[in-house]
Formats: sequence, structure tokens, C-alpha cells
Amino acid sequence: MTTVLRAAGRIPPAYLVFAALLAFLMWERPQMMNPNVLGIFLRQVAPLGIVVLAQLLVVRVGSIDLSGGGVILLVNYIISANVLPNAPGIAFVAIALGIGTVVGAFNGYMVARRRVSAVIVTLAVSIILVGFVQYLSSGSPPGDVPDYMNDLFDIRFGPVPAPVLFWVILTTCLAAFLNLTVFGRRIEAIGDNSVAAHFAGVPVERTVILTHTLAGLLIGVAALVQTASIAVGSVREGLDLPILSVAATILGGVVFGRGQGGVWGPFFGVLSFALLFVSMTILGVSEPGRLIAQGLIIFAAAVIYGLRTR
Amino acid sequence: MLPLLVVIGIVTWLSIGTDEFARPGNLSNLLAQAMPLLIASIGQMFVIVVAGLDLSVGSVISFSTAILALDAPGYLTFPALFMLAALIGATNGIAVTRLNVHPIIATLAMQYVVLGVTRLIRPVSGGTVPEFVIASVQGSFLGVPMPVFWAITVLAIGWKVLHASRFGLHLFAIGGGMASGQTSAARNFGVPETRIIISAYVASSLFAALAGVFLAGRIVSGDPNVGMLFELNSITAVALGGTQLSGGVGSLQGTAIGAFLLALLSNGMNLANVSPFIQTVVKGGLLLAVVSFQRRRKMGL
Amino acid sequence: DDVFIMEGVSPHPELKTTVEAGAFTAEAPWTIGMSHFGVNANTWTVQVSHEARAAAAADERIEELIILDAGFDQAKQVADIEDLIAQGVDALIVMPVTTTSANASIERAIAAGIPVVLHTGRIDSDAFTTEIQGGAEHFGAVMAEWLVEQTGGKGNIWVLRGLAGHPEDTNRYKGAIEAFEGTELTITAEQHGDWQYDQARNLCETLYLSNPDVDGIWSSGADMTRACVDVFKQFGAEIPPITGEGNNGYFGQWIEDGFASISSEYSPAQGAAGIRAATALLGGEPLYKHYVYRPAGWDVERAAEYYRDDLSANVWWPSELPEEKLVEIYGK
Amino acid sequence: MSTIIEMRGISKSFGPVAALSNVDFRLEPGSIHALMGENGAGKSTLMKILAGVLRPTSGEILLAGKPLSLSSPRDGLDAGISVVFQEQSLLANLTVAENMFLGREPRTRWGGIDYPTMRAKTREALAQLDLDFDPDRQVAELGIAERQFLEIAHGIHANARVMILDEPTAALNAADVDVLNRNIRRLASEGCAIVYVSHRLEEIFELCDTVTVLKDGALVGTRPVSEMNTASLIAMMVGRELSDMFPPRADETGAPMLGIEDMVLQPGAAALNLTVNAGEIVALAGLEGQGQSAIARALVGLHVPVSGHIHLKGQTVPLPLPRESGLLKMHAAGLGFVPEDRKEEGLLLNLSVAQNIALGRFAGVPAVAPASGTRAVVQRMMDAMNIKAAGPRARVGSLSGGNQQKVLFGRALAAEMDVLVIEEPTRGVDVGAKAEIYGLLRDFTAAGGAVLVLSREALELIGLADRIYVIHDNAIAGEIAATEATEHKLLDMALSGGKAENA
Ligand SMILES: Nc1ncnc2c1ncn2[C@@H]1O[C@H](COP(=O)(O)OP(=O)(O)OP(=O)(O)O)[C@@H](O)[C@H]1O
Ligand SMILES: Nc1ncnc2c1ncn2[C@@H]1O[C@H](COP(=O)(O)OP(=O)(O)OP(=O)(O)O)[C@@H](O)[C@H]1O
Ligand SMILES: [Mg+2]
Ligand SMILES: [Mg+2]
Repeated sequence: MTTVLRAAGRIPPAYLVFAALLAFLMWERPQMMNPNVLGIFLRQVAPLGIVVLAQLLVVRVGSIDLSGGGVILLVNYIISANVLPNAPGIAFVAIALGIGTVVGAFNGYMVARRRVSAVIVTLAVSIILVGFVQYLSSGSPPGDVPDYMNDLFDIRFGPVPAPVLFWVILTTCLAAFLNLTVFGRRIEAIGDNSVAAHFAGVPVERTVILTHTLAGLLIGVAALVQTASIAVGSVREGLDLPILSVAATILGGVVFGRGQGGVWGPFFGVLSFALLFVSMTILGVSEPGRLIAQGLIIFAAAVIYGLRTR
Repeated sequence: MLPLLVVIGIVTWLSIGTDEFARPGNLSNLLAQAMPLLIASIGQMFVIVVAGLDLSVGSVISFSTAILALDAPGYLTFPALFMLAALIGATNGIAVTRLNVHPIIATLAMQYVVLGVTRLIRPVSGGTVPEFVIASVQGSFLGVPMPVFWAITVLAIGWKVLHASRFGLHLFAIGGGMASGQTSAARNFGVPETRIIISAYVASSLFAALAGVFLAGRIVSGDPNVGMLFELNSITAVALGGTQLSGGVGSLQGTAIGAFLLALLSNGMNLANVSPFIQTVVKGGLLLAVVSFQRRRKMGL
Repeated sequence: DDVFIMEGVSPHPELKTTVEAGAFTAEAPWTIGMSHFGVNANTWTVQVSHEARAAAAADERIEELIILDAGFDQAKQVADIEDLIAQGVDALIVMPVTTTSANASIERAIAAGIPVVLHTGRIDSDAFTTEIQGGAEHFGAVMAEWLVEQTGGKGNIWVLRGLAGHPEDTNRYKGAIEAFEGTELTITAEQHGDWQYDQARNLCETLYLSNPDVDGIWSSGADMTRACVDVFKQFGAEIPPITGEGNNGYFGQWIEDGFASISSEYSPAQGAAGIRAATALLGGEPLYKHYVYRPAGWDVERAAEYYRDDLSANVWWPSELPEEKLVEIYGK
Repeated sequence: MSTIIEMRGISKSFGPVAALSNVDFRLEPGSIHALMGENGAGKSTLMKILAGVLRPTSGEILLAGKPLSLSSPRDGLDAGISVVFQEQSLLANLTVAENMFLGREPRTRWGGIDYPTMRAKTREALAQLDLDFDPDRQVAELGIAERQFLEIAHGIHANARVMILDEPTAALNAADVDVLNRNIRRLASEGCAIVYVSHRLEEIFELCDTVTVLKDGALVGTRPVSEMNTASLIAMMVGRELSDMFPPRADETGAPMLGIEDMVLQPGAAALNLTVNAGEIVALAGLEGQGQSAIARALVGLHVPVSGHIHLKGQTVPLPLPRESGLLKMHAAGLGFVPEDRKEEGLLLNLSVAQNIALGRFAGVPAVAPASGTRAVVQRMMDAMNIKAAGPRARVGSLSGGNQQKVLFGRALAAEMDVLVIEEPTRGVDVGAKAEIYGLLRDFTAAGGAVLVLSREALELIGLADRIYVIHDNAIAGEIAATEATEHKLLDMALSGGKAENA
């Protein structure tokens, strides 16, 4: 009995928020509780969901990646600003993944090998990338995103939009990868104590670099999905996405160096954000009210969780 | 200290390369430009030393300008503002200690709540700031511009509290324990851990409120967005100054240099006529360059 | 006769204060400083700086135009203006971030004998030399009046606002609300889309799925209009009357899909207008202190005249950029 | 004698684990009271309750007859109860003096910290323990034994009425233990009540007057030490007689497995050479800080020697090894390393026993390889070493100190290396488990493995090893067969380094 209660205490707050909001929506807008509608809501957060996959990886090794905003902006710019006239779609995919991977590897190198503060490196990288896009756009501002990307974004498999399906598959793959491979064990070990992990035969630096690189790759993927969801180019990308991704990750039960929530905890963190935003919009909550409610809900969930895991 | 060398380098280069930089007028501009970040960073440092983070700093700054610009006499708004800030900080601290909430989540939630409240009381910028606040920021005393006094005061307070008091030592002790994974090490020494961590969050909020007061005096109005990004900039300044985000290690002079370096970058690029389209790249690049030479023993945040 | 400031700009009908000819005459060549509230905020703000640069380049008397970017940060704008004064500019152009934040430093510039031209944003003080104001209230009202006409003053409307806390957003909204007053229109949803495509798209999707019964949409910016139109197209629903703003991408969509819309005019060439006002002051010409810019809304025919298939989505009309510049910057 | 502390009916459970049940414990002023028991018996838990770190699930504590309520370590300190914890708990980012006075800093008239007084008093306190290090040194720079002494100094200093020492000597060698014992006796003679927890039986007989034994969280009994002998004490703790602590040595050894050739540890030090053969356990002995640890660590890139070579199974590896990859490289070549500091370097405290042990099998495996097939090994290690835990999924941090050591050891054995370099094989391990670990090590060498071991316990070295190298001043002062070694001989060699000289 006590073990059941203890296990329940470890349920990440994300699940609680998700369940509560879902119940609320069922009661408030029963007509919206059909797969088609929910699918669209989930699609809205698919880019965030993929960034969260990246974030939870690096958070588990005790690091953080705030460079997502810059990577996404740069990819968005390259695709929309006609930098490569008539380039095939696959070229954009390669560029996005390439940029993500290179940035991730660089972050990893700086964090693992040069032992620089992860917050500052990834923030600085983001600032540089944003600045680079600003510089480029002063010569040639971004324009439209190719239509086929929007079309891809709009594909559905039954009620499931393609981006959502893609996101779920990606999450499943990552979960399996972390659960089944040596890599997953090493990540856990490093997160707990990187010095002890080194003594236990974990190639710490290499693993951290690899983790950041993988995170970068995932952010490259997120950049593609995000760009496909926006028909236009942009010159400004807030820090929203990285910070929200950190919040979703922690709400999902993954804390720096600890990964009780696994991969699905943060996944539900993102789902709760999706429902949170939707509920606010449906209720017509004004901007200040929205901020206050958002803060209080996150806070309440975290407190319930915090008290139970103490 | 590399950031210090960079500061000296930039200062030398600007003094030689531009006519304007070394003028007293510009130097006092520079000080005034650096001041809000300096104040907020000192506050942020308290929290970072105990291995926390305060993301609500930016909202508290905006909130503080909004309160000051309320249509009420300064002798009411001024103390009220600090009381509310202390309350915000105490809530953060209690959440982190007693309620076991991760600092990022607790203070991010607080950031939203405080920003929401700020938007309620001041949807757009405006209002009038008490005269004494404006005078204390824009005026001068004995021919010395007021920001000089602000700088001396906050640095003196920061120094006393962080490096010359039991409270400061206890902050470092708690942070040192956290950094090495022995979360209750300081507690076993009889250090009242909970109380001190809560005080650190209160201090952070109070310093943020003070930064808000300075800003209100500078922009002579209340503004719901003025504190935007201060949380990240203050963390950046603190980390640039060599304070470890894992807790327990850091110095006030480092933080001051970090904050000063960030302000100097903007001022210097403006004076050196760097195009706004590449200012961002230059800023990010310099940040990266400076920080990449600050090797630490431990990896992570 | 009067100095030409910009197409559609005229002296304020009531406030007839003038700036004495020769009050700020200075020997050419001139250095002009410009404090921009946020060059990199969006493509419109970028174009303003291009327009200013092009105008400055076209005037031989201007030796240098220094543009500083406040990035929507009031404190940074105060610092920028201080830095420009420190650099000894001959004239100062300010696009204020807020109505009060820059007042003190503007007053300092005036005290230093530097003329200050204000545009795309008012301040709560008289301490400038001349201002050119588009009037966000006017912008919002033009759209709202059209919407009232389209809906017959009855029905449900959505209001898509811009960045919360931004004066431009508040004032456009204020203008709209005043125009809606006295009608039977009900605002069933009012949300901030931050002028961004992705946010507006999410909002419109949610709003549509939650309650598709809408008779008109007041949108405070072009990218949000496009996003909302795309949502209705995605659900195969009829696009209700929706307001927009003069950008090339939106014009293309409007022309192609032929939905009911109006485009409020807000030219980025105000950047050039600021330069012209500054050179007039430095050249010793007489100016009015207050200029207004209150153009009528555009219909689809007018939009079609400007629309350029060969340019990217992010040109904003009307523009004063010379053809080569347009092609260079925006050519596909 | 009056009783100063009386603990009555103390029980404590951590979730489903009952660490203590209904334990009574009394302390008299001036007495040195040994608290004994196997690993996980509940000794540290009982002491943490007395210190106010943990709160008992039930039971009460009386101080001089009056009920005492302890809700934080502060309360314990205020009641005059001072502890040296088993797990090192100094703050590495602070200075020696700051650690000494943390929580009770002397103040200046202005409310600041009186640093001069603090430094002076720190020097004084350290001098009592024959120590002389700079009060302004950062604790991070201290060695493990120095830290241990600092902890003791901190505890002794508190002017306590009750002083708890939880395995204070686990990181100390014989000479240091003498200094410590002197001080403990002095404290006792001044009327302080002392609780002494240790797994080193000889210390108990030398120092203590009373002994309390716990087993599986329950009280076995309290007796005067004078009534006990080694055998009866072990029987009381383990519940049976231990016939032979040390397993028999191998009759013959095989080919050289590990060789060190011309290793110069520090500029100016003599080159040193040694070999370890298959089937052999070779020990490094010596006084603290003479270079034993540096030799071991140089083998895995954690110490940077000036020059030299390693021969590992016929392969020659030049020194120094790279800091980051040295350990992995040697691991891949079949040499495993077991660090002394299990908390900082050894174990992943928040992970399960199973994960900690299984990690040893993953070294050198490609990252994408499946992480499976470890269940059986984990179970084998847990059984072989009698690891007391709720199960393989139990968090290592929740294990008692000695059981943690076994997990650490289990990982090294599970990794199936050919050569093991072990810094302290039985730090904090109870007698029963010690015998088990010695047995496992012998099994390992019997299967063809080679072991290089360091230990501060001379008896352990003599009993366990085949050959002993004595290290002095970063060089080998002598080599001796274990069968010929005595504590005295070893100390003599270690002190003189061949010449006559005082330490
Ligand atoms: N924080 C904790 N959570 C769960 N179980 C714990 C915790 N601390 C101790 N235990 C359990 O309580 C029991 C007693 O542990 P304790 O540390 O008191 O043993 P000990 O007698 O000091 O052993 P050792 O000689 O190895 O130090 C063990 O079974 C241990 O696993
Ligand atoms: N003997 C065990 N008993 C219980 N849990 C275990 C055991 N061994 C490993 N675990 C835990 O179970 C989880 C899965 O472990 P793992 O997949 O490594 O087992 P395994 O050795 O691969 O088993 P199998 O060979 O049957 O797949 C991990 O969290 C691990 O800590
Ligand atoms: Mg113990
Ligand atoms: Mg398996």
C-alpha cells in the first residue's frame, strides 16, 4: 500500500496538470473532445514538443540548451529568404539538421571539454545566431515559406495530423533508445555524478558532447516543423521556446541530473501546456489573467509534486 | 580575471579610438546605463550562490516601476513596493525550500504571475514617478552625478552582506554543499538552511525592486515591459563574473565586472558606430569569447 | 509653400505651432542620429530603417546617418539617445519606445541645441522640435469602421491584438473600440497574437474550433491576418470579413482568394519622412511642429496596383525605396 | 556514574525499511563507548538521531534526565552533542577556518565575522591534534586524511558534553590513529561522553570501556569491554564465530600482468619499478601522502607522473596517460580502478544498486549497444557479497556505508577485468563482510587476475597480500613478502625509507 502511494507521489506534475485540464475541457466544452479537434491542438505544440525532447536529454546530464531560438530562427530564415533559389526540399532538411547538429556539437564541446557554463554558452550561441539572421535580413529580409512545407504540415492520418504523429514517433524512439542502450545508462550516470561516472568507466566528455549533438539534431528537426507551421519568415524569435521547454521538462519530472519522469513525463508536460493555452483562449482570459493563471497552475502542480516527493 | 582584462581592453580601445568615450558626460552615462543591471545582478547572485536561480527578477523590476508610477504619493508607494517585493521573494524562497519546488519552476511561475499583475495595474507605459525618485537618479550631489552614489551604496551593501557577514558565509556554505551533492551538509553544521535560502530569494527580489526604482527614475514612468530579459541578463552578468551556477563559488567584484562589461558592450558599440544589424552578433560573440576562456572544474549549468 | 514631408502627411488641422525658419540652421555636411524603437522587431521596422537610409543617401548634405536600435527596451533607448548626443549629432530622430521613457533624454538634446524629430510614436511632452504622427487610433478606427459597415453593425467579432503592453497595440485597439461603440457588435474573443503568424494561427484555430460562429475579424497586423485566413481555408470554411495591413504577402493572398478585407495604410516611408524633416530643420526651412498622417484604408483594387509578384512577402506598401533597392532587398 | 544521555525505545524506519527497532542506549560522562555492528545494523542512524539530523519514528531521548527534543542539528549542537559523521561532510568551497567555525562564527563588534580570532582558534584546535595547516586553505585542496582530521578537530572543538565519532579512523593510518586516540582519551578524562563507532576491532579493545552491539536494527546488548575478547565480540555482532579472516594465499603465481617501469612520480623523485603477477595480490604500504595513491592513480591517468612506462599483459603504455581518457583506455585494456572516496568518485548515489554494478560491464562498449544481460551478474554480486539492500532497485544512497563499499566493489568485479587497482578495499566494511571481500579478491586472483591494493590498515595488508612494497617519499623504500611482514617492520620501513630519520 505504502509503495503504491510512494509511486503515486513520484508521478510527475505534468500528468496531474494534463488530467486536470482535460477534465476541465470535457466539462466546459464537451463538443471539443473529439480526436480531430484535439489533434489540431496537439499540432500547435509539436515544435515545442520536439524541442523538449532535446531539452530533456541535456537536462538529464545536468546541462541545458537555450540555443533553440537561434537555431529555429536561422533555419526559418534560410528556408524563407530564398537564399537557395529552387533548392529541393531535401536540401532544406539537410541544412536544418546540419545546422542543428553543428550547433549542438559546438555546445557540447564547450560544455564538456572546455567546461564553460552551459547557460551562458547556449545563450550566447543563440544571440549570435539571432544576430546573424538580423544581419542577413538587413540585406535581404525573409519572405514566404515554400508551399509544400505548409502542405506537409497539413497532412493528416485519420484524425492525427502528420506533425503530431511525427512527434509521437520521435518521442517513442527516443524513449526506447534511452531505455535500451548503454547510452541511456551513461546519461543517467553522468547526471547523477559526472566524476563518479568517469570512475565507473563512462566516457563522460564524449557522452555529453554526443548528448548535446543529439539535442542539436532534434532542435534542427523542431526548426523544420516550426518553419512548416509558419507560412512566413521572421526576424525575431523570442526566448519563449527554450524557456518553455525547460519548464515542460522539469514539470515532466526530469530535473537537472535526474530523470524520474523519463521521456513521457516531459511529453505530458508539453501536452499540459497545449491544453493550458487552449483553455485560456477558449475562456477568453485576458492577457494579464492568462499570465497569472498560467503561473499559478504551474506553481500549484509543482508544489503538489514537491510535497509528495520530499 | 579575464572579464576584467576585456573591460580594460575595451575601455582603452574606446578611449583611444573615439573622442567621446572618455568624456565625463559619457562615463556618467555609462554608469547610469550599467546601474539597473548591476543592482539586479547583485540580487541574482545571492540566489545563485545557494545554487538557485531567480527568473522573476525581470517581472519584479517592471512591477516596481508600475507601483512607483501609480497615482499615489511616493511615501506610500515606495515602502509598499519593497514590502511587496519581499513578499514575492519570500514566496519564491518558501516554494524552493519548504515546498520542494525546483527554483526554475518556482521563479518562472512567479515571473508569469507578477507580470500578469503588472499588466493589470499598468497595461501600457505611463504614469508619473515621484519627484524624489527622479531626482535621486538623474540629479547630482556636490557636482557628482547620483548614479555614482548608487553604485557605491549597492556595492557596499552587497559587499557587506555577501563577503563580510555570517549570512554571506552561510550562503556560500549552503551553496558549497549543494554543489557537491550533499544537500544537507551546511544544515549539519547548524546553519539554519531554510531561513537563509528564503532570505536569499527575498534579497534578490529586493535588489530587483531597487533596480526598478532606478529604472523608473531614468524612464520617468512605469512600464510593464521594462524589466524584460533582465533575468537572463543578470544571470549572464553573474556567470561572466565567475560565479558558478552550481552554487558556492563567486565574488561580488566578479559580478560587478560582469554587469559592467555587458553595459560597456552596448555603450561601446554605440559610440564606435557599430551597425545595429551586427551589434547583436558582436555582443554574442564577445560573450562567448570571454566565457570560453573561463574554464571551470565542473561541467554543467 | 510647405515643405514636403511624405505622401499623405499634412500639418495638424488644429495645432498650428510652427518652428521658426533658421532656428536650427547648421553648416552641411550633417551627421544625423536616429534612435529606432526596434529595428529588428519585425520586417516592417526593418524597412523603416531601410527607407531612412535610402533617403539619407539621396541627400548629399548628409554625411552620416547613425541608427541605433533600442530593441524595445526603454532603458536602452535612453542610453542610445545619450550616446548619440555624446557623439555630437546635428539632428536627432526618435521613434519612441513608449510615451514617457525618452522624455528626459530628448529634453537634454533640445537643451544641447539639437533639433529632435519624432515619428511613429508620441511622447507625453512638448519638448521636441517637430513630430510626424500616423496615429495608431486612426489605424485601428479605419479598420473597425469598415468592419462595422461590412457586418451591418451586428454580430460576433474577434479581436486579434498585437504585443501586449506595446503602445501601438493599445492605441490601435483603443481606436477600434471607439469605432465599435454604439453598434450591436459583440466581441466574442479578444486575444494577443503578438503580430506573429504562428501565434495568431494557433489562436484562430482554437477560437474557430471552440466557436466557429464569427461575423468579422479585427486583426491588428498583416501576418496575423494571413494566419487567420489560412486557418479558415484549412477548415474549408468561409472567410469572414477580416482587416489587414499593407504588406506584399498579404496583398497576394487577398488578391488570390478574394475575401472581404481592408488594408490600413501605415507606410514604412515614415523613416524617410523623418530624414526630410530633419534636413529641413538643419537647412533652415520653416516647419510646423505637428504633422499628421491619416490616410484612408485601401481596397483590393488599390492593393493590386501596388502588389509585386516578383518581390518577397515582406515588402510593406507604400514604399519610397527606389526600384533598384526594392529589387536588391526584396527580389525573389 | 550518572547518565548523561539516555535513548529509550528508539525506532526508525525509512519507508518499508526498518533501520532501528526499539533500541535503548545510555551514555556516561567520561566513558568511551563503542557502538558496533555489521554494516547496515543501524549505528549511523542511531547516531544521526542523537545528533538531531534524523527524527526517530518513536522513542525518546533524555539529556541528564530531562526529555530532549531535537528537530535539527542545531538543536543537537545547542544541547552539547557534537558529531563527526561517517560520511565526510565538510564544505570544500570554504576555508579550513570557515569549516571549523561554521554555524558559530565569532563576531566583531560591528556584527561581521571576526576572522583573526577564527584563524587563531583554528590553529589552536589543529595544534591539539598535532596538525599544522593554514586556516586559510580551501578544504578542496586537502587530502582525504587531512579532511578527516579537520572533521575531528571540528567535533572536538565544540566543547561538547557528548561527542560522537562515526568511523573516524576509516581514512586514517596507524600513526594518525594514535594521535586521535590520545585526544579521545583526553576528552574523556575531561568528562566528555564519547561514542566511538568503528569496524577495527583492535581499536575497540585499545580505547573503549563499554561496547554496545546492534544487529539488524535491534539491540544485542551492552557490555564492559573488559569482559569481551575478539572472538566473543565478533560472535555478538555476526552471530557466529569467524574462523579465518583471511583466505589462504596462492601457492604459485603466474606471468607478470602489470609492470611499472621507471616511473618518476615527481620531479626529483627516484624512478620506481614494480610488478604484479597473475594470481598475486600486491600491496603498497607507507605513511600518508608518500606517493602510494599517486602511483595507483598514475596508472589510470589521474595523476601525471614525470615519466615512465606501464606494462599491461605484455603491452607497453607510455606515461603519463591522458587525464580524460586514461581511465577508459586502461579499462579497455583490462585494468580496473576502485577509488577510495566512494561518495565523490565511486558511486552514483541516486541510482540503483543494479545500475551501479551494471555500469562496470558497459565500459568500452559502444554507446548504441543494448544495455541488457546484466541482471544475472547483479544478482550474483549481491549474493556473493551479501549486500544488504531492499533489492537490486534500491537507491545506493540509502544503503549503509559498508554496503555501499560492497556495491562499489561489486562493480569492479562485475566488469571482469584482469587487473584491479584498489585504493581501499574495505573502508568502513564490517568484519564479516571484510572476510567476504577478501575471499572474493582471492577468487579473482585464483582465476588468473592480479591485484594491486592500497590500504591504511597494516593488518589488512599483511593478511591479504602476497607481497608488499613500502613507499616513502615517492619512491619504493623496500619490498617484503607478506609472510615475513609485521606491523612493526612495515612501520619501520615506512618511517625511515631505508635510512634512519624521524617522521
Ligand atoms: N536515507 C535512508 N533511506 C533509506 N534507508 C536508509 C537510509 N539511511 C539508512 N538506511 C538504511 O538503514 C539501515 C541502517 O543504516 P546505517 O547507515 O545506520 O547502518 P550502519 O550500522 O551505520 O552501517 P555501516 O557500518 O555500513 O556504516 C540500512 O539498511 C540502510 O540501508
Ligand atoms: N537483478 C535485478 N533485479 C531488479 N532490477 C534490476 C536487476 N538488474 C537490473 N535491474 C534494473 O532493471 C532495469 C532494467 O535493467 P536491465 O535491462 O539492465 O536488466 P537486464 O540485466 O538487461 O535484464 P535482462 O537481461 O533480463 O534484459 C534497470 O533499471 C536496472 O536497474
Ligand atoms: Mg554507518
Ligand atoms: Mg534488459
